Amino acid sequence: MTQKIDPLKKMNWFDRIAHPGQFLKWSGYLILPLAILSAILFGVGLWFAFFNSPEDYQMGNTVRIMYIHVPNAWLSQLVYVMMAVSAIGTLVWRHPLADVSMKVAAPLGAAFTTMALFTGMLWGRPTWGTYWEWDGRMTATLILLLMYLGIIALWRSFDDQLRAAKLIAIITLVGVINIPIIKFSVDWWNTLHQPSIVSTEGLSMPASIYTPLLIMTFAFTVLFALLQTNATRTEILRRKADRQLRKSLNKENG
Amino acid sequence: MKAFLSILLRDIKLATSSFGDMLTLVLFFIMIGVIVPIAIGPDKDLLALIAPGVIWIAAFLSSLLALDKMFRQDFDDGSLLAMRHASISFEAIVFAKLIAHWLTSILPLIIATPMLALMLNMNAQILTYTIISLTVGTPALISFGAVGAAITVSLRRGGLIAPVLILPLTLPILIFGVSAIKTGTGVGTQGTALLILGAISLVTVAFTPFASALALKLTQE
Amino acid sequence: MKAFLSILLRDIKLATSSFGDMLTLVLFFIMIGVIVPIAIGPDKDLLALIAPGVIWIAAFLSSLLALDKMFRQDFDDGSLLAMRHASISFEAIVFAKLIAHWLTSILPLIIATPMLALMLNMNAQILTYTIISLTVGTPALISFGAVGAAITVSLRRGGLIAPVLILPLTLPILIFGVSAIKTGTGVGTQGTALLILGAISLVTVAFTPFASALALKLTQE
Amino acid sequence: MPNKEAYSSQQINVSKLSLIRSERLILSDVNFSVKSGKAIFLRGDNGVGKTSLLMAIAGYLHIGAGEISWRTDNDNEEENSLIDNLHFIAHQTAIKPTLSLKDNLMFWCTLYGGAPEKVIDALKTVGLSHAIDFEAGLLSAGQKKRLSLARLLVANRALWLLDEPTSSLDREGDKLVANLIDNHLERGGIAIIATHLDLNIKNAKTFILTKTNQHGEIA
Amino acid sequence: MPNKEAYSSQQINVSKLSLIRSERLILSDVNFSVKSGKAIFLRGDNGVGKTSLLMAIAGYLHIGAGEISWRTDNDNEEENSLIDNLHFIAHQTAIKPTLSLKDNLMFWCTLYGGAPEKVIDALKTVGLSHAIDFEAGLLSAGQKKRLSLARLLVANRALWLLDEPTSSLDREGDKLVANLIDNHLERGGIAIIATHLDLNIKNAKTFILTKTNQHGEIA
Ligand code: HEM
Ligand SMILES: Nc1ncnc2c1ncn2[C@@H]1O[C@H](COP(=O)(O)OP(=O)(O)OP(=O)(O)O)[C@@H](O)[C@H]1O
Ligand SMILES: Nc1ncnc2c1ncn2[C@@H]1O[C@H](COP(=O)(O)OP(=O)(O)OP(=O)(O)O)[C@@H](O)[C@H]1O
Ligand SMILES: [Mg+2]
Ligand SMILES: [Mg+2]
Repeated sequence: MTQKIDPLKKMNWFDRIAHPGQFLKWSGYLILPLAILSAILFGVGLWFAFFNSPEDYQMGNTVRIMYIHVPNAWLSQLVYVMMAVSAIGTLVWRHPLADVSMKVAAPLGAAFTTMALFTGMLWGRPTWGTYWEWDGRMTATLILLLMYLGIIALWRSFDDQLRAAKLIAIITLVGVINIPIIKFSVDWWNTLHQPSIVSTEGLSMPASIYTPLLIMTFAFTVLFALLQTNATRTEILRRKADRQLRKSLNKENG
Repeated sequence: MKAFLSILLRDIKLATSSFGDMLTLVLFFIMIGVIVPIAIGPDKDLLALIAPGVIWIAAFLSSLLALDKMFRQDFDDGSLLAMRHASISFEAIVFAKLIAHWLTSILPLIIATPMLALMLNMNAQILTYTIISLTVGTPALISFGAVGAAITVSLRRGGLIAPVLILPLTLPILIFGVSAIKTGTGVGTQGTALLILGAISLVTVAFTPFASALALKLTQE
Repeated sequence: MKAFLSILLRDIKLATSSFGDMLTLVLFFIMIGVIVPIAIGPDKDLLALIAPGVIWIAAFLSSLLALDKMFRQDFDDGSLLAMRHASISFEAIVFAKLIAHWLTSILPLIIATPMLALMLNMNAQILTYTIISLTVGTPALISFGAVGAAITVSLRRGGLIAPVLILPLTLPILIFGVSAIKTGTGVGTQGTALLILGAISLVTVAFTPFASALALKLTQE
Repeated sequence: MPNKEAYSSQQINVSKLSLIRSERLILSDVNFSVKSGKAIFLRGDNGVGKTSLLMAIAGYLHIGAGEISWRTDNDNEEENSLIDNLHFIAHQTAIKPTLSLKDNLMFWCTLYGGAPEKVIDALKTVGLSHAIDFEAGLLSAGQKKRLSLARLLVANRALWLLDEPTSSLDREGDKLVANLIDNHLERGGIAIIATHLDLNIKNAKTFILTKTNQHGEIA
Repeated sequence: MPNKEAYSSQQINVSKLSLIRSERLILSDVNFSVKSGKAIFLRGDNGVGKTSLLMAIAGYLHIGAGEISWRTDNDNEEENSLIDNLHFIAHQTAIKPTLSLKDNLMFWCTLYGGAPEKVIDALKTVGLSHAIDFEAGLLSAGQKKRLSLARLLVANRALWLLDEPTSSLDREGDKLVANLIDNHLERGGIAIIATHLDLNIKNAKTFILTKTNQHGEIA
């Protein structure tokens, strides 16, 4: 008598809703609301940012880059935290969905980090007169990007994605412990040699700037949730299709 | 010809199918550019001064460290032995592998150069020179490298030995490579350096497949 | 204890019996020191200015590139699998291998430092600081490195991926390592940097064997 | 044979075992048990899952479903776990080419807590006595296999997992393997052997793995 | 069998051959010859020098003394050399794990100037037809061996050098190898096979290498 493997048997509620099959079902209902919410937030935020917030007395209109820059910079860090949480899920609970979420978050994180760097550089040109400055925060962000890219390279180096997940989880966790140390050391390193040319704390933050910034941050965060959910679904479906293909191959050829 | 192409295509396919490897190499190249400022301090003038040297060092080290990829796997799994009975000459096979290696390991580095240039505060003109200099000089680099890789492929832990063996031989490439970038070193020196670099590349590319093939044959005794 | 020592001794014996490997690593270390002046020009003041950075970069890259040696061979020939049934815990085995690796790969570099210092125009005091800084910082470097090496050991062409993965994580070591050398950067900063470096080393050496052992177990599934 | 102390009585049970590798169900519902003094041959076509099954018993593979259990009369807690009581001889030989045969074996002997005196005897038993101080890298395929089999004799583990132990061996080598196993069983040991060959061993049963699930997928 | 064209008639002679590896005399005074349609089994104890002899014939080892010669009726100068007329199947499988079975074999087919149509047939012949588009890295030991044997069928070389072709194979695999060789001989091919197994091949003689010189030193 063959023993049936029923993955849904003996699972608590959390494992149930987070099981890949189940996730595919309920997350489908999430896509549209998230898309609408982020569209609204972007609409409102961008309107505020471009038409209803003051120019900076020093930086003029270029201050508007901030509404893109700061949310992306914030997400660059949030995504890593999310990846680390998924890493725990992979290692401790051996949860199949955690694998997937960890994997799809890396390119998203890299994208947000790239955006933060890119907008920062665009902003740096008019304000500091240079695209790149080895300032502590900028350097730390660059290092974060390198970490994301290293993790992506690692994913792509493994043939067996299941084994890869557990191994990458380990390095992700080692990384999360290290991020504060990196930040601290880079700040310390820079202040040793020369003070920043423009201190970012120098910006005053009246409500007319603060409000759109908050809305934009929220908008980008929702966008991330949307992209993450969608990418997770795509990856699950891709793995399923992969398996299906192999199965049909076998049936055909005996 | 068909067999020649089949080697070329297979090697490119193998390299791109392990996309992670290519990305890794590019990252390594960029990281060298990043650790230099971190180690020697963020002084911008100083950085601009040493930028051409730093980029060439990064390309130099990355190319040398990528050498091991050229023959290692085919040696380990017995493919190289089996290739000696192919319908084309073994030298032609080695030549095809050399071309594939340049396309999959060196070209990506050259494409990534602008990113490094930006961080090192290079201007557009110098960046252009840098790219030209790398394009002309790297074929010589990996041709020499191929000999080193062939000689050391049978050593079980090849990683660093080929680079160390080849590095002294390739120092001229580094020297002329950097000279071909630096402006203001006197009228014409830049062009001359580039010409010499090109000449070295042509000669080495023509000769090294024979030396590499011979080394591979001997190493398999 | 006897088993722990037997690992340690075996690894040291293996490393010294392939003396060529050790020599290669030292040569690589020195060569980085040589190509920097060649690439950026022979200005003596400039060289003295960047010398501590260059030495740390050389040590940093050499150590990262030597990582692959830590587990690769034992993985490939099945020794690591067999070690899981040993009479001591697998974590202890990994720890022994870590120590052996430091002794056979890093210590030779530190011993070779004076030669590099000479070429880079360093004075005796700074050389002393450099040696202390390297001695205190490198254990942390290879502890992080061991995790990277363990994770990537099953990849057939591991060469560069572990260094690329680990390099960003270990930049603080580079930063504090260089700071612990540079004099004249304000009262006390040098000492502070050294203290922080030591603290990082202690903590990582204590924890990473567990992470590495876990990675090695998972990689063999 | 050098070592004649008996092992304590023990038993291994594999019940309802399913194995999954790379999301493919390799084996399902495998049931067997072996106890002290008995051996089992795993047989089956190429790719049916013999090696995978041995690896699962050795604890290298995550088990999809079912159970592998180990019972022993010895109530010493420490020595009680399966992983500390077995020795796996795989295709890979775990031989260092730059060390001499003796050093190679001595290392494993110490690591497994065996008695150092046994090393030379073990090399003699596997027919390598003339090459004790040779570098192991110079050995032929079959000689390497013999050296890795010698590990069994110094490790003193009750459960032997052997994956094609006779591959590359000559006729005499086949007999040697059969002898080693017979002696091991006499001492109260257990052996699980994946092989395509007929080995002449008294207390052995055969367990045939079948291809039903090959390349099958999990729902 | 896909390909039935006959090879031109040829013969290989090994005379008074001595082989030296790492300054040790491995073999001395080896004499035999085989001609079209015949096979020879190399037998002998582990470490006697079977693999070394095959490597010497394939041209990988420097020959100490004696001669290996190749004669053929075909007077086309280009195809006349030994090295272009043989195929060596060694322990190493020459398989790329990231390519599919088909891509793996197709590459060798093109490289050896074989006909691309033969690839699928060859995979079928060695019993891997169900896995044509699989990545080769997922194969078991025996399946890998089968894939490397398939190279023989696409390469179309007259002289086969086979080093333990049946290692890792199941019973059916042993028969497969015997069949492949039989067919090859029928077409006028030659095979030299180092093996410890009895393969059932009609036109085969056995050549036994003896241990006289093992580990002897050269003065
Ligand atoms: C490539 C260059 C730059 C990078 C990598 C970068 C990175 C960052 C990061 C990581 C944050 C923190 C976000 C958070 O934690 O929520 C941030 C915030 C910020 N950045 Fe940038 N930045 C760059 C250039 C600039 C420039 C040129 C300016 C303006 C002169 C600027 C102004 C700000 C402001 C106003 C904030 C928000 C305030 C704060 O969180 O302290 N940044 N940036
Ligand atoms: N690379 C090498 N360098 C020097 N000597 C070697 C080398 N490889 C093998 N030998 C020696 O050559 C002799 C013959 O080895 P070979 O591998 O040819 O034996 P074999 O007959 O194929 O044995 P087996 O049946 O075990 O495969 C052995 O004594 C071995 O020690
Ligand atoms: N690392 C791996 N990842 C995923 N699948 C694998 C892996 N190794 C082997 N397999 C698959 O598992 C199945 C069983 O392989 P295994 O090596 O256990 O077979 P085996 O019975 O030992 O065969 P053989 O007699 O050829 O050695 C095969 O179908 C194979 O394709
Ligand atoms: Mg097997
Ligand atoms: Mg042999």
